[in-house]
Amino acid sequence: MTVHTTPPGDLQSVPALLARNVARFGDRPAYREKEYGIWQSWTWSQAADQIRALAMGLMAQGLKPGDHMAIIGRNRPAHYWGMIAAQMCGAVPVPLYQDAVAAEMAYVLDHCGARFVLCGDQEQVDKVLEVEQTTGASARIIYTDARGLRKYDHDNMASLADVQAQGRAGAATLGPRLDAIIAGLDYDSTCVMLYTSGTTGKPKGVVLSNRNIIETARNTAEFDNLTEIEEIVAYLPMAWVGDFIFSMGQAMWSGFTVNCPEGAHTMMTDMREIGPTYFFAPPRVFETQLTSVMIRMEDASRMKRWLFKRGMAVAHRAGPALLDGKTVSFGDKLAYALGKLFVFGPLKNTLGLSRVRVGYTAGEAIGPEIFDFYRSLGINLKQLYGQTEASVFITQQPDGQVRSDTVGVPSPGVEVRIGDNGEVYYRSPGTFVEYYKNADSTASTKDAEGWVATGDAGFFEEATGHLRIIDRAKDVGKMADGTMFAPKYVENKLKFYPNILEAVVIGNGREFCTAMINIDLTAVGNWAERNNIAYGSYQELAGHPQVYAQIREHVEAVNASVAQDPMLSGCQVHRFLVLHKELDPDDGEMTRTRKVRRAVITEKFHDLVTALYDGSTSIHTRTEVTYEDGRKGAISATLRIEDARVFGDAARQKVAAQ
Amino acid sequence: MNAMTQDGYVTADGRQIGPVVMELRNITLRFGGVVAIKDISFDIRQGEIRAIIGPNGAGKSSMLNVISGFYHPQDGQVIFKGQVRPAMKPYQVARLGIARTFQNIALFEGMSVLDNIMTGRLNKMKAGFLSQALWWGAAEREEIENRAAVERIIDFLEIQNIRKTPVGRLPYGLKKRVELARALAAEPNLLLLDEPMAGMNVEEKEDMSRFILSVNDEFGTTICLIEHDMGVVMDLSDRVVVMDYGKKIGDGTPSEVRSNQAVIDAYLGVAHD
Amino acid sequence: MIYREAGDFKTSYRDDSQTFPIRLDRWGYYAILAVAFGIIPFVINDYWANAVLVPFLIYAIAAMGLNILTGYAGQVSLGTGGFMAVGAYAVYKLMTAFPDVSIAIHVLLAGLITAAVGVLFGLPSLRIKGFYLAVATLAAQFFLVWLFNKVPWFYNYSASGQITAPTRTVFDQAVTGPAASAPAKYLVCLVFAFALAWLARNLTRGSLGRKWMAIRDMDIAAEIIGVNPLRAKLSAFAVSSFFVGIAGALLFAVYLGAAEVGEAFGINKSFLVLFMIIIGGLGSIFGSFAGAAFLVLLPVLLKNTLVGTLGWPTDLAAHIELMIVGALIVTFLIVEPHGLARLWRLAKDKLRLWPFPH
Amino acid sequence: MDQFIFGMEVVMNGLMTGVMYALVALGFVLIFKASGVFNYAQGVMALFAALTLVGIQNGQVPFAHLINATFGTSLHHFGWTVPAVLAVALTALVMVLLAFLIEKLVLQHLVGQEPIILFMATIGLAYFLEGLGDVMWGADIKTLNVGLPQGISDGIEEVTATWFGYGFFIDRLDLWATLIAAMLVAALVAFAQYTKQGRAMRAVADDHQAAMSVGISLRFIWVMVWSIAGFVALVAGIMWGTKSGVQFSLSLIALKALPVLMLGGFTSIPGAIVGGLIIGVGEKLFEFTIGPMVGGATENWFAYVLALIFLVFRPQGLFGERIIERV
Repeated sequence: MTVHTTPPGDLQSVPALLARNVARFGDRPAYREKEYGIWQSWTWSQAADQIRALAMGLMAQGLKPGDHMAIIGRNRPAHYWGMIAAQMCGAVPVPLYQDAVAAEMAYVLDHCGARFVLCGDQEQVDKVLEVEQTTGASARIIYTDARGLRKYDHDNMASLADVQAQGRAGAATLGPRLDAIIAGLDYDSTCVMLYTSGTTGKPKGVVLSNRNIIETARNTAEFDNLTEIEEIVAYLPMAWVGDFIFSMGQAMWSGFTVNCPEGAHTMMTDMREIGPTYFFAPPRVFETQLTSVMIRMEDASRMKRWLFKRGMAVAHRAGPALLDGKTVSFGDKLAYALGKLFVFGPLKNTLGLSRVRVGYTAGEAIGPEIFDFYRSLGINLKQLYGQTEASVFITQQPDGQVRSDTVGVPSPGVEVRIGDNGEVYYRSPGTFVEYYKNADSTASTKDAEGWVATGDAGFFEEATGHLRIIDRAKDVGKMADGTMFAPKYVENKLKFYPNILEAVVIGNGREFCTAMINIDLTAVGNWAERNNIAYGSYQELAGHPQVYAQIREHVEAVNASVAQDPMLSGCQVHRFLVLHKELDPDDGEMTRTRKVRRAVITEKFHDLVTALYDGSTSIHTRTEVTYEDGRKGAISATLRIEDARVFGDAARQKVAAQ
Repeated sequence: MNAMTQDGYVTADGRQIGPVVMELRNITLRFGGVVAIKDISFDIRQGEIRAIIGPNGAGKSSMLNVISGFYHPQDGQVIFKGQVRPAMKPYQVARLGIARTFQNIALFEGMSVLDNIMTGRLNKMKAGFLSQALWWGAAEREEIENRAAVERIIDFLEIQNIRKTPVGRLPYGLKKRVELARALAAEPNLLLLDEPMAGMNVEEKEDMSRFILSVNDEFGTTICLIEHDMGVVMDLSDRVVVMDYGKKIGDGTPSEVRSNQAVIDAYLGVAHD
Repeated sequence: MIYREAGDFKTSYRDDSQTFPIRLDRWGYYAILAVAFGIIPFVINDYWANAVLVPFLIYAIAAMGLNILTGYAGQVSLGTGGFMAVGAYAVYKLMTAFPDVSIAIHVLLAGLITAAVGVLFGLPSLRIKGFYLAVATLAAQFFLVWLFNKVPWFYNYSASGQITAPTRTVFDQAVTGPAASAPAKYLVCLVFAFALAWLARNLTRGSLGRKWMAIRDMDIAAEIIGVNPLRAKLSAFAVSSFFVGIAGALLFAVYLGAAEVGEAFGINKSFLVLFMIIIGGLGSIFGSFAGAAFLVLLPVLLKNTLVGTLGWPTDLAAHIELMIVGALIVTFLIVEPHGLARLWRLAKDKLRLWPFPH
Repeated sequence: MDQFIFGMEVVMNGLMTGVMYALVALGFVLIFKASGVFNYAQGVMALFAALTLVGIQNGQVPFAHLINATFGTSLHHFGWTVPAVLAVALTALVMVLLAFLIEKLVLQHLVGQEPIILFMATIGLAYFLEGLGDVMWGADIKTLNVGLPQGISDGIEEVTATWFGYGFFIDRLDLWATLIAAMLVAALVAFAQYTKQGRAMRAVADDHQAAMSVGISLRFIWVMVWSIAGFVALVAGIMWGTKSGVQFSLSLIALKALPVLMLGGFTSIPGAIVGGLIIGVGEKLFEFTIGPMVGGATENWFAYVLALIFLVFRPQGLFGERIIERV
């Protein structure tokens, strides 16, 4: 059974926290959104007023306690308000991935039986209407951006502004009712329901109570002593638990400011303008950013490049140490100061990272040199390990104990143990209530004592007590010869090369490992440009011999390093090919959070897999693809398969085999 | 087209079109001996998208210049909102609420996108000289109000990320969009588009059509456009006037015009230019 | 490199459209003001005042004036010298006619009178465009100079035909005439320069400024979107002449003290100021100051090196100076036709993106 | 009656000055047509030419001043004199060289700039040349004499005296100047009309691109045009130099050419000629009639004001085509 901590005062719900913030930080900015060329801002009191109006409006529109309200749209204050407003009405907010295609949305909307849908714009409204035509359901639609919607049939639809107006109008009667409901909210009432993208099968609705969210928010906020002065940029999908914890949970608890960018295309500039003090990004974001930094520096003058090299050298030498408060020679201190003035100070600033006090990355392993790059700039970037079911936090790295290959120590209030099969289990106040309408999987994931299986294999380092994650537990398999097979471990090593976007290592129950690799179009394309290598298409570039040569180098380098670790040396890649298309969520090859769906891929590309093992040197294949607009098509290509050098006893076996 | 009545009609896609905004009566325009427009009459109604098409050199541009008051016809009357419009200076016409774009873009190259669009609202800015000189009161207030209005249009036409770019640096397609933005900024009663698609690739043409439609849809702006690319026009407009050699050879809904023999003949051979 | 813009964001249009939107620039601006008003007046000596600072400030005002007409409204004028003369003679007549009225008022009135004259000579700009207009403004130049030369009333029938500034005070400090002290002269010019720069910025940022620029960039389009060319152009002439007139008044009253119209306000003056805005940068207030600084400092430096260091005869030095100035101007036009302002902006953009090239 | 006779005399003088104006104006027109450059330096070129001519004639040491200043020497003259014809030829050579340098060092790098920038460049050029002339030959006023007849023409005086009962005072030099100028003008027109280079020049004037596409070398044309302009400047320099001594004011005749151009239009050769005559006669008559009442020296501005007023009513000048505005 879960640990029951006593609620702090009467702060047992998000609406309660909101009231607290109005009282405490009334005139401090709560939300900002880049719109119409400036940062439109709302103080806590203004926001509260907006939210209340919206809540009353929704109530007037017929939102009842226990209802589910789906929220589909980009990160906007209005959408966060929508979630709180729903809670005020005793309803359950269900944020969904805005880039999900109608088909995916259909399942979720139907599963949670949403009676209300808050849509960002016409596109989302259209999707919902499309879904409803198939499912026959008819949720009440509230939309934020009226653009293009004036002509729609409004019997079952209203603009957010109108709803708020309606609410304000009826305040007299609605207000008291609302307050009654709010008063009724407690630690165990549902705060939000989030659908896990689920690397396999249908998404599951994870029900998180106020306790889960508020406790987690409080513990972690104290862990990094976050206060109302923090600035964060809310740009990650609202449906993702991380965004909910940072932009809702912690923001509400600490009372700091949530800034919403104008849109995806202006993210970088908006980020630079705001200069967040608390920042989260998945490794992928840091990766792409680093790549673009390197690419941009390529075109710099010789002098600048030299300066940059020297600066970064110093940074690497002294940066992390300084960050962890270790002692550094005076010379290095001076050099670092200069470097900071001329190189990475400005660099950090142009990236908008110069004010970051606490930065986190999680979701998957991050490349050591990527990690070190940001650390050496003096950005306090740390790793955490978590999942939706835990309201994110399971383990995280305390300041001064940061390394790229661990995920830190258990977060405050979280118990962690390793199962005999090496799987990681945890128990915490953040532990989810249940999977909505899915008792079986709830039971199979969370046992009677409240221990939850993460599905990841890992171990604690004796020395430091830090947790190290190897791979998905179920993906950790055995090779034919019984040695350990940990694909993710190898894949990550591969993906640390800027040229490689994705890699899928195969080998469970096989003689040896093979790999399918996705090149990074930005990096490789730019390389091709600089060496004037002409290419007509992604496919052509991917198949280019010189590209293959590069990839082989990387593979062999990885093999060498894998060979170091006797436990995993069996996982060296013997043969590989470069895929002719990018793995894509729209084709179901990845999750919306861009985790590869191993099963789907091996099934979809089975012909390639066989080719990898039957020794053939090339294979012609035809693949179905889905375009952005949902249309289907097919591309066909002939892929080369190449051998890679392997090291250690693996090499000996190979020789023996031939 | 449904029954055309005194005070309007309903279009194929169910939009209510209002009464006549501008009527051209027996317009004839000469340059020296050359007759550019010969005795043409037609009207433009509230909220409709009206197109003037015709092969190159048919006199479309001259017609538009007559409507916009840049040329003064020798014969005929221009009736705007029920009154005969006397020959007036272009800037006076602009104040009547007639805005236009140009075939070969006429933006102010030395200014930023934002400033260019702001010029569209010059007639709405009334602050006195002193107020401007001291940047006090009215001047600053109206600057901010109009900026807000302009930002709505920037957002509407999806040009946020070039807001502060000097117009000179923009590619052709975007320039056309900025010009449209400038015209929209004036909140015109009648918007004239001079070959809005000229020199655009298919994609840009699609974008432009989308914007023209949503302008008409969102703001209910009355639009009169000239274009020689028939295809585009037919999908866009509610009613079409066809000109050839300065004469009107057809007038009606796209479908009516399409089946008009004179039009077909006029377009034979020039269909692909 | 020096810019740190993260966290420097705008939450209102007022902030967004302020003169120095970037924090660092704002600080730099305040710093300069502090030095100009707080330090220089106490350390300035006659040499610096007369050789560098006072002429710099006065020409900066003239350059701003011409820049408004040419750089912003696109009407090229070669009559600057003539209009400066109007300012000078106006202030002279006023000073001598109403000795008790403050000189500051006289200078302003001189500006207004010049503005009126400017409008008069601006009228043709409605019919005449571009180059023809440029040459037409020479009419103003020559006619005005001739006028002040031939009509004794303007120089109070003085035998020499010269005008000489009597001593006038501001806050009991002599700012004109032989008694005027360096700090006093400097401060008067500084105050005018500062106030007028602020004025110019305000006028060019609002609707009037946009009308001017619209006319400059494409007059037909401007007229079609509703700009009345008559009013736009004449207002440009008026404002421009106002600035130029004040510059002329100060040049005579504060700087020269005595002037003979032919040599003080001849065609070369017109060209000098034109050079200033071309080298400084058309359509830029900063450019007006930069250009003025450049062309005021250059001769001083040359003189110091040629005569001072090399010890050449002054007349030879003067001729060499002519050559160098001419050559420099040509080179400048070849290297950066858009002037110092553009160079400055490019440098700034680089610094803002540092270490990235783009 | 006398008034009328005086008037006649004034008009004739005016006509002669007019021809001179036309001559300078032609220099402008040629360059403007061929290279779109409005050459403010034209006048200074005349001064420079005159200075050089005198310098060569008297066998001055160029840059003597500078050399003495730097090396403490005291050079002045080589001690020989050069016959006028040879000197003129040499000076012409110098002017061609100058033209070549200008093209190479300046114009080439300014291709495609707005006219105002080019104009500014020529002002810079003017400064430079003025300085150069002074440094090379010294700034003192010099008398120029290439053997042109001077003094009052007795012939005309007698003839007119017998005709009108009143002898016109007309300077021989003016007569010669008029003659030479007229001939030069005629020659230039002929050159432009009938020679290959002339046609090429006009082609360039009409359309740079087209001209280049038919294989005309822009650079050659420019050098040529500037050389011609230089030569014209030389002639003008000789005339005015002989008349009123070689001094700075000589460079101001260029400014006089401006209103001429405004009247005649920047691109029209006949315009330059007619304009020149109108201005010449106009300002003399005005000075003769109105001048005395307003204190004289009206030549300083009359030309401009005339041109200004004229332009207000006919913006495209005498011979320019009508401007039709389109959008």
